Formats: sequence, structure tokens, C-alpha cells
Amino acid sequence: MIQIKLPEEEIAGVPLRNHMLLAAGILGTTGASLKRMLNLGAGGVVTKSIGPKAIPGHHGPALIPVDGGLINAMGLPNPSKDFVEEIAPLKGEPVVVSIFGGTPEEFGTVASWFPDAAAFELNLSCPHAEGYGASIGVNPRVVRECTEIVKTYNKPVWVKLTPNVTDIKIIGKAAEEGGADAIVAVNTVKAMRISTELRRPVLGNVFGGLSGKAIFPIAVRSVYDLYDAVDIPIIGCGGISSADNVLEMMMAGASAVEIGSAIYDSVNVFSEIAADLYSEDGIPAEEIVGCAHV
Amino acid sequence: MIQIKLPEEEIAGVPLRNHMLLAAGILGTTGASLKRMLNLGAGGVVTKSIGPKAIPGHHGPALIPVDGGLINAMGLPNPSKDFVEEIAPLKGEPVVVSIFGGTPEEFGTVASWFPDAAAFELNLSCPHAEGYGASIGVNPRVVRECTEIVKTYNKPVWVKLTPNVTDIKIIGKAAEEGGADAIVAVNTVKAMRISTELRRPVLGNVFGGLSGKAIFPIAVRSVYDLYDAVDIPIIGCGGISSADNVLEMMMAGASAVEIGSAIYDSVNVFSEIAADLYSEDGIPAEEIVGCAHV
Amino acid sequence: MSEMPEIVTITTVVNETPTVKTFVFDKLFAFRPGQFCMVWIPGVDEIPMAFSAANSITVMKVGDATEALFSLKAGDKLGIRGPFGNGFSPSGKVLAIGGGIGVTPLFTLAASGEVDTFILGARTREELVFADDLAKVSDLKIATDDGTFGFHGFVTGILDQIDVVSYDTICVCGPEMMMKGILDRLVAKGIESRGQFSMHRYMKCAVGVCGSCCMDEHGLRVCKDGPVFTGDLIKTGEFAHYHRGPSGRKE
Amino acid sequence: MSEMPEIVTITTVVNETPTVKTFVFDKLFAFRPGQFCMVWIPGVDEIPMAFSAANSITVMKVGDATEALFSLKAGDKLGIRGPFGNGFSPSGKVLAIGGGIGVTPLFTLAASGEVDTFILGARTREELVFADDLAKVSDLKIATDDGTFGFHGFVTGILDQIDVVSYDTICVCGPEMMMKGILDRLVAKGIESRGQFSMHRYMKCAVGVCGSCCMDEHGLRVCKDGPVFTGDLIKTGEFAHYHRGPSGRKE
Ligand SMILES: Cc1cc2nc3c(=O)[nH]c(=O)nc-3n(C[C@H](O)[C@H](O)[C@H](O)COP(=O)(O)OP(=O)(O)OC[C@H]3O[C@@H](n4cnc5c(N)ncnc54)[C@H](O)[C@@H]3O)c2cc1C
Ligand SMILES: Cc1cc2nc3c(=O)[nH]c(=O)nc-3n(C[C@H](O)[C@H](O)[C@H](O)COP(=O)(O)OP(=O)(O)OC[C@H]3O[C@@H](n4cnc5c(N)ncnc54)[C@H](O)[C@@H]3O)c2cc1C
Ligand SMILES: Cc1cc2nc3c(=O)[nH]c(=O)nc-3n(C[C@H](O)[C@H](O)[C@H](O)COP(=O)(O)O)c2cc1C
Ligand SMILES: Cc1cc2nc3c(=O)[nH]c(=O)nc-3n(C[C@H](O)[C@H](O)[C@H](O)COP(=O)(O)O)c2cc1C
Ligand code: FES
Ligand code: FES
Repeated sequence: MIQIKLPEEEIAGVPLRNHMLLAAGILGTTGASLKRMLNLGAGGVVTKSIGPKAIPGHHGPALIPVDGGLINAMGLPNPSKDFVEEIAPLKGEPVVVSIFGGTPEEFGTVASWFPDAAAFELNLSCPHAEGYGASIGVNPRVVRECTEIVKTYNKPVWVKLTPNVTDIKIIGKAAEEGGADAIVAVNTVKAMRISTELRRPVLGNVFGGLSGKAIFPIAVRSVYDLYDAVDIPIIGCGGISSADNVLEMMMAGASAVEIGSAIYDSVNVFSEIAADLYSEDGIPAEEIVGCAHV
Repeated sequence: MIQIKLPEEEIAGVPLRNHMLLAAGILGTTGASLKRMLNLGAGGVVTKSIGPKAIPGHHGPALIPVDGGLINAMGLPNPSKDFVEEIAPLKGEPVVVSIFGGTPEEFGTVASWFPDAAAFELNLSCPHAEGYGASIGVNPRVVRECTEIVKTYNKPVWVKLTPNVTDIKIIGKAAEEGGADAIVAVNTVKAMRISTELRRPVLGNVFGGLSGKAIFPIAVRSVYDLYDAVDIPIIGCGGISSADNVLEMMMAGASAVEIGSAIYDSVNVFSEIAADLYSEDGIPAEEIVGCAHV
Repeated sequence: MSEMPEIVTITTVVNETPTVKTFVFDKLFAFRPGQFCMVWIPGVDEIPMAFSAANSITVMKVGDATEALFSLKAGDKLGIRGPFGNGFSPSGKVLAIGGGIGVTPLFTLAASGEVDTFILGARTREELVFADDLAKVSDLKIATDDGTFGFHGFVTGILDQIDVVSYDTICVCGPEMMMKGILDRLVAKGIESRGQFSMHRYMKCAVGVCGSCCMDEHGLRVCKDGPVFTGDLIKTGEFAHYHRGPSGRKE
Repeated sequence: MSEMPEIVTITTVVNETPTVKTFVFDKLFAFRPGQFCMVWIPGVDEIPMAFSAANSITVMKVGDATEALFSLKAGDKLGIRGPFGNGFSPSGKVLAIGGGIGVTPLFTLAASGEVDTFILGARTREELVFADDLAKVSDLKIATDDGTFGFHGFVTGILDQIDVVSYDTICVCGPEMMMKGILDRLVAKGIESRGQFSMHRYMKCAVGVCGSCCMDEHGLRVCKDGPVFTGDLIKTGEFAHYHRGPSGRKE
């Protein structure tokens, strides 16, 4: 396996310590857990998605491990504006604040609370929150407007996309037109399971999103597609669990990656992957980004 | 685990021997292999998709086992009209002929060749064949027209959908409006993998479709969604590999199922599942179809 | 590997006290004392519960989900995920201190013969849980807030009467203020790392992914890194000051 | 479990004959003689090849993919999936009959000391593959169509000279018409089930899923149920009559 060098410059406007960020919604509700993940080797962290008002989330079961992945329907639980205080101690660290809203204006409101964010990630992709996330993120015009409004806060704006669309390239381009600094691909894939013994859906919310290894080939494909469609950096996300997976995402076109579900197997996944991925004699990551496009 | 009874009536117009069909494109290119699968316990078989002209398919690699599934980009290889002779010996057996075309007219042409088909399954969903399959199956109007034209051949018409759309319900409804007798959900999920050592996509066609266990939660979700949207029977497909999976699909809303990739692990999968699934004292399947809708 | 909930059927419901019931089910789970499961009450919610035996949970009615659970009877079904978490790891001479429904995980520890002295506390006599069984397997000392049984006052009152330093492990579970009183005493004697405290935080995934149960200041996950923590890990931070509710807001 | 192609680097290319080369690579595959792999020639295609050793394939140039393979040299990379299929299962006294490039899987059988008598056929002397090595490990008899070496004629000519019934297993690989000649003789003697024939059909998945390699009349998959079949399984059906091309059309 080839090895790469640590990043020497900012990626998509953020000074990442390595190419791997903690994905949104994974251990991202408290400042302390985000700090812990940085200490455990994450090159940057994305917070839980923060919205215009505090939400307790869906009733449980909210997350269930299934073959090859996790299905979850957390329902975007978040402390809303209280989160400003949560991450105040992390000022200066590579903390990307994930935000969501039901309208472009709500995105703007939430963004206005976080003058210290290293960047914003717009959650236009959560598949199990009515009126939020993917339910608005499938509309190119809305995606562009949300991006534009958050862009007015003068920070890098990353737009996170759902794979649950007919053509992800169209949504990616809309984000680019809105001024996005990067595309994050992808959020979870719409999914559900049923308990045959209870004859009812196992998630409290009935349906949710699939993440983890099962979706890796879907995520690679999304990144590969987007790389042909947009000129801004792409952050690959979905099912990454090894250094080879990181390289594969880069070769598909990702400048960096986010890792979520792999935490299920090991909270040390970042340092474990880094041990395999990096070497002082490694090649610059830029050399392999998109190199699989033939 | 509960057990069910064998079907006592036709399902979606086809006299199936049990609730499990061999999925399209799996051992479906020759009459003899289809016959073998019936002998090995399939309740019915769907043929390889047959199109207006013979196609050799994409260059290899055309199918690669990955974590939790298979990715394939066969490229719809098919012998076209020669297939009529292939399945002539199967007259009277529960053989569903899968057909495809680039236009509604082409669907009609192909359908006209098979007066002995037990039913037609319209492949409006293959994700890796330009101008065919999903590339036309994402358009509700085209789906309706293809269904209408094939319906004129006076046989049950099953319409197979792609999960790679923003809203599968819309496509399902279009098929229903066109007169479909059943919806088959789902075909493979757009996906790809890259060989990091060779720095190139592993499939000859670059991208393909993911099938197998990895997509089961995605398929269950699609069937559950469709059950709320259409009144015609749904045939569940995607990642089924156990009797419990069959029950889960039925509870989501499937009247029968199709099984493909599980053949990778065992060519006897139909009889193995049947041994667990059926019992003379079992309950009628109709009692559980859709029962998980709460 | 899939970890879909295991569906169990309730075989017996035991009324322990007016507000506590034990639900015995038809499947066994191999757990270590202090480990917990997520109990899915169909149509209602999924909540964390310690195992009170390999095939039972013992539940105090405190809100919606536990109330719904209380309405279930033999023959009804639950989903169980788990066991989760680390459990207690006692060594040497062991003191257990349980308050209220917090007695549950300590009861299984005592039942496996690992507790020398047990201090059990409750608000009032009729709310004492497992007292009879505990008396058989340990040196049991009881405190009730209202003095209706045993020592009149809190468990810390009993603790002050015994030589806590003579114990190698002090396992604790109960209301956070009670645990705080105990931790303070251990800290005062410089033996807080002998204390093993079973924490309670809002849990959603129970598998260390969602972050709902994380505690300040180390960001440790109660579901996965805990629920049992040694005193040194919790003496600074949020313990006894605040916790987070389902939205992540501090409460 | 993922079965992505294993990427190997070619270390040596051996010119066996003007149209046959052996490609030795840097990784070992544990295979049984008769098993095959899928060889991915990047940017070109993926084609089935028998292993000619744990770390090599021996290839005859017949079309696009093999031509592209012939242009590769030491240091170039290939993807290898496999081993696939059943391989030979010889017992007792073993006769091997190989024609043309069909010698490859039988060569590995002989190299592992499992062949007593080997009949090797080729069009002409310079197209004989592995003859020297085979002579060391078996009683080797050679036939060339043009008589430039050994028996003048087909391998069946030699077969007619020996007491085939004295062999318990007859392993065969080569052009289908050659195999047909052999099968006919075994059928005539009523010993077709002693014959193990390695079949060649168009392969796409190699894992028994796509159906491309299925044979009439039983619908058996050459890639998974084969490639080695006993004579009784193939004596009726398409064998020596037709096969299917990449589209599934009969050819
Ligand atoms: C590791 C662990 C072991 C536990 N063991 C037991 C036990 O053996 N017996 C027992 O009776 N109780 C136990 N509990 C507490 C039990 O989980 C709560 O009493 C229960 O969740 C209350 O749910 P409710 O809907 O009835 O209450 P609600 O009305 O929802 O809330 C009442 C209080 O219960 C708590 N709570 C509610 N939902 C959750 C949740 N998902 N996760 C954590 N806390 C929650 C909160 O503190 C809340 O303020 C344990 C908790 C944890 C974390
Ligand atoms: C189990 C098995 C073992 C084999 N072992 C060897 C070996 O050790 N050495 C060797 O030289 N050859 C071997 N072959 C044959 C080899 O696969 C073909 O010669 C090769 O695929 C030709 O590819 P091409 O593109 O050069 O030829 P093309 O120009 O594509 O076609 C020439 C002929 O090659 C065959 N062919 C092409 N593609 C395939 C395919 N995907 N699967 C099967 N046949 C195909 C067809 O019969 C075709 O008519 C084996 C075949 C099988 C099935
Ligand atoms: C428990 C959980 C919570 C999540 N919450 C969020 C969220 O709040 N916002 C968001 O954009 N994505 C959220 N996601 C999606 C992840 O960030 C990520 O896109 C997805 O899980 C795929 O990556 P993975 O396979 O590495 O987990 C969540 C995923 C999980 C499993
Ligand atoms: C090798 C292969 C070939 C396929 N060919 C077709 C096809 O020709 N027509 C079609 O409608 N679906 C085709 N499919 C899709 C399957 O019929 C099925 O929808 C999909 O594989 C999901 O089911 P599974 O997970 O049980 O395999 C093919 C799938 C595979 C793996
Ligand atoms: S409950 Fe999700 S991390 Fe602990
Ligand atoms: S090559 Fe696909 S079944 Fe044999």
C-alpha cells in the first residue's frame, strides 16, 4: 500500500491536522467529546448538526447495528444555541460546525451564532428529519440559496449531500454555484429494518439512514461522479474504515475524508488508520486525488 | 420465527410454486440454468433482461465480490431474439421474461417475441447501461408508456424499479398508472470500487451496481415506501439471504420476493430458505404482507 | 455482525415495591454485573436498564417509558440489545453501596458472591429493593431517609461509621447526589480510585457512536467507556454538577 | 468478505513457444490443479486462466486480451481473482491428456506427482508446451498433428494404443473436439465417469452468479460447478456441439 504525507496546507479552507475528520453526529454533541476525538487523532472534527431550536430527537430505538453497518434515526437532536458555549473551549481548533435549518434564513440564523467556527458544514442531507436535511437538500435551488446565505458569514462553507437523489451532480453543482468551498459526500442512505418477531419497524422513527461499510461503494461512486462535475474540493464520507479506504476515496476525487460509523468498532480508528496511511516519505496526497479517473 | 404456507393462488398474475423467484440476470441467460434453478427450489424464475439487439456486455472485470455484497456492471449482455428458442422448453413453467429497450416501442418489440412468457418484467432500473434501464427508468412518463405498451400483449407486467431516485414512490405510481400488475423493488444501487494499487476503477465499466446483504435495509425501505403509495402487489428484491429476510420483506409490503446475490454463497439458497420458511401449519403469507406498517 | 434487538417474552412480573417491578423474560443474556441493556418497549421508546439477572430487569417507574413498561404483563414482548458497557471489576475486599433503584447492578454483583459489605439505602422502608436476598449473600447494612428501617439517614451516614479504607473496591450506584457524597469521602481519604461508580446519562445508541451520553471533562462515553468509572475519572468535570438531556442541553 | 482482485507484479516472462508465454508474478496462490483465476489486464479485460504454478499463468495468444497481456513485461501489474472452481480430483492410476494450451492445468497435476501417464498433443513440434518438465514427472507420450515430433496425429491416436481401462482417472484438457474424441472412446468402454474434463466456456463473474458459462443440458456452471466435469455429466447436451458467446448467443 502506498503512504501519503500529512497535509501541508489548509484543505477546503480548514487547517486540518491530517486528512480525516470525525463525521457529523458521531460523538459530536459535546465540546469534550469533540476534543477527545481530536486528541485521539482526528485531523479535524465536525460537530453534531445544530439547528434553529433545541430538539430531543426521535424516540428509540434510534440506532441499530445491522449487517455491515448501522441504521440510525436520531432525528437531529441538538441543543441549538446552547452549543455555542459547548465548543467555546475549542476556539482555534479545526472544528467544523454542522448546521441545519428548514429554510435558507434559518441556516443563516444558526451560522450567525458561531463566529469562531473553522468552517460550516450544511446538513442538507439527513434522510430522517421531516422538513430538514434531505427533504430540502434534494432541491438544487434551495441548496444554492442556503449556501449563499451562509457564505455571507465569511467562512469556508462545506455542503453535505445526500446520496438519495437521482443525480447527485446536479445538487453538487448547485452548491458550487452558491459559493460552497467544498462538497461533503455522502450522508446516510435511506433505509430501514423490521423486527419480524414484533412485526414492526425497529427504528422508533420507522425509517432512517444506513451508514458504515455497506455504503462504501455507494459513497465512492458519489465522490467519483462529483469529481467530474465540480471544481471545488470534495470531502469523502461513508463507510471508511481503513487506510486503504481513505486512499480509495482520494483516488475517486476526495481531498479529505470524514469517518463516522467506524467508531463503532474502535474509538481509536483515527490513529489506527493514520499509522498505516502516513509516512514522512509518503507522497503528497494531491498526487492521488482523483487519479482513478480514466 | 413464524412460518408461512405455500401460495395457493397466483401472485401478481403468475402461478408461483413458492414466494421466491430467481432475480433477473442471475443464472438467467440459458433455458437450462433457469430450469435448474426451478429444480433447485425457486418458486419462479426471472430471465436475464432481453433487449432489442444482442449485446456482448461490458469488458471485465464485470462482477466483483465486495464487503457484504457484489458490485457488477455486466452491461446487459443478452442474445436478444435468440432467447426465444432458449426458453421454449420451459413453456408452462413460471418463467417471467425480463425485457428492456431504449424506448417504449423497443419494449413492445421485445415483448412481442415472447407469447409464452408467464409475465414480463420491465427492466427500467439497471444502473450501468447507457440509454437503457435506470437511465430511462427515472422518468415517470417513460415508465408509464413502457408499461402501457407491454400491457397490450395481454400478460401480467411487472415493473422493476431503481432505488437510485429521489422518490421511488413517484416511479411506482407511474407504473401503476400504466397498468402494471406488480412493482419489483429494487434493482442494484449505483456503486463502484477502485483498486488502490492500480489506481483505477475495478469494474471494466468504471461504475456498476451494488447488490447483496449490504443493500437489504435499502430494499426494505423501498418496499415499505411503495406499499403506502401503490395498490398493486410488490415483489421485494435486494439482499435477501434468509427466511427471516423473506418475512421482513413481506412485512414491509412484498407479496413475493426475488433473490439474486445469495446464489453466490449457495446455489441451493431457495431450498435452504424454503426449509425454514414453510410449514403446513404455517400462516397464509397474506396475513403478514404489509403488517409492519404502523 | 448484526445486533438487531433480541425479542424476548415476559414470563413473570414481580412487584418488588409499589414503584419497582422485576420483569423476567424467556432468554438468558451472559452479562457481567454492572453491564446494561437497551430495553425496547415497542411503540414507545428504548431505554437503558441494568440486568438484575441473566433473564430479568428491575425497573422503577419514573416516566413515560417505564410507565408503559409497567403496563406489560406475562406474554408481552420486549426487544433487548446488549449487554453493553464495562461492568464492575472488583478485587480484594468489596464494599457495595446502592441507593434506590441503583441497587440493581450491585445486587447482581452481590449475588455472584463478590460483595463483602453492602450498604443499601432507600427513601422509606417499603422502597427497599432486594434487601432479603442481599442479607443472605453479604453483610447488609440498611439506611432509610425517614428511618422506617435500619439507620435513619443517608447511606453516607453508615459509610462514616465503618472503616472504608479497609476495602479494596467500593462499588456504587444510585442518585448522583448520593454518589457525590461517597466520592467526597473517598477523595478525602485519597482512595477515590478504589471507587467504582456506575453512572447514569441519557443514552440513545448504547454503542458509543452517537455522543448522547458523553460526560465532561474527558468526553468519556457512559455507554461504552462506562457505565462504571473509577472515582479519579469523574471527580472533576460535570459529575454532581450537571448532565445533558436528550437534546444535549445541560440540565 | 471482500474478494477484490489481488494486484500482482510480473517478475518474469518466459517465452514457452512463439504463441505461448508464462507470466510469473510476485505472489503465491494456494490452488488445486485444475482451478483457475480471473486475470485482469488493466484497461483491457478480465479473462480466465488456469494456474500453471502457484505464482504463474501460461497464456496462448488468441485474441485482444491475450495480445494485450503479451505486451506486458516484468514490473507490470495484473489483478488476480481466485482460485476458482473445483479442480481435478484424481484417484488411483492417472492418465492425463492435454492438447495445445490445455496442457496447463494438467501440468500442475503432473508436477504434484499425481499423473502416471501423460499424453501431450500439439499442432507442431515448436508448439509443445512443458514437454521437458513433463517427461521428468510422468511417462510422457507426445503427438503432433504434423508429425514433427512423436506420434504423427492426434492424441486419440496414442490413446487407441494404450489400455485406457487400466487407468482409474483420465484427466483431460484441450480443444473441445479433442476432448470429444476422448469422451467417445471412454463411453464406448463404459468408463466415461472416470474421465475428468476441464471445460472452457465464456466467463464473466467466475463466482457462479452471472450465468454466462452455463452449459446445456443440466445448466451447470463451468466456473463454479466445474471447470472439471466427469464424462457422464457432459456426454449429452451441448458438449462438442455448441457453446455460447459473450451475449449468450449460441456459437
Ligand atoms: C446504565 C444505566 C442503567 C440503568 N439501570 C436501571 C435499572 O436497572 N432500573 C431502572 O429502573 N432504571 C435504570 N436506569 C434508568 C432508566 O434508564 C430510566 O429510569 C429510564 O430511562 C426512564 O425512562 P422514562 O421514559 O420512564 O422516563 P422519562 O420521563 O423519559 O425521564 C425520566 C428520567 O429518566 C432518564 N431517562 C429517560 N430516558 C433515558 C435514556 N434513554 N437514557 C438514560 N436515561 C433516560 C432521564 O434521567 C430522565 O430525566 C438505568 C440507566 C442507565 C444509564
Ligand atoms: C477455466 C479456463 C482456464 C483457462 N486456462 C487457460 C490457460 O491456462 N492458458 C490460456 O492461454 N488460456 C486459458 N483459457 C482460455 C482463455 O481464457 C482465453 O484464451 C482468453 O479468454 C482469450 O481472450 P482474448 O481476449 O485474447 O480472446 P478473444 O479475442 O476475446 O476471444 C478468443 C476466444 O477466447 C475465448 N474467450 C475470450 N474471453 C473469454 C472469457 N472471458 N472467458 C472464457 N473464454 C473467453 C473465447 O472462446 C473466444 O472465442 C482458459 C479458459 C478457461 C475457461
Ligand atoms: C448516529 C449518527 C448520527 C449522525 N448525525 C448526523 C448529523 O447530525 N448531521 C449530518 O450531517 N450527518 C449525520 N450523520 C451521518 C454521518 O455524518 C455520515 O455522513 C454517515 O454516517 C456516513 O459515514 P460513515 O459510514 O463513516 O458513518 C450521522 C450518522 C450517524 C451514524
Ligand atoms: C450479475 C448480476 C446481473 C444482473 N442482471 C440484471 C438484469 O439483467 N436485469 C435486471 O433487471 N436486474 C439485474 N440484476 C439485478 C438483480 O436482479 C437484483 O435486482 C439485484 O441484484 C438485487 O438483488 P440481490 O441483492 O438479491 O442480488 C443483476 C444483478 C447481478 C448481481
Ligand atoms: S449512548 Fe450513544 S454514545 Fe453513548
Ligand atoms: S462466469 Fe458467471 S456464472 Fe460462471
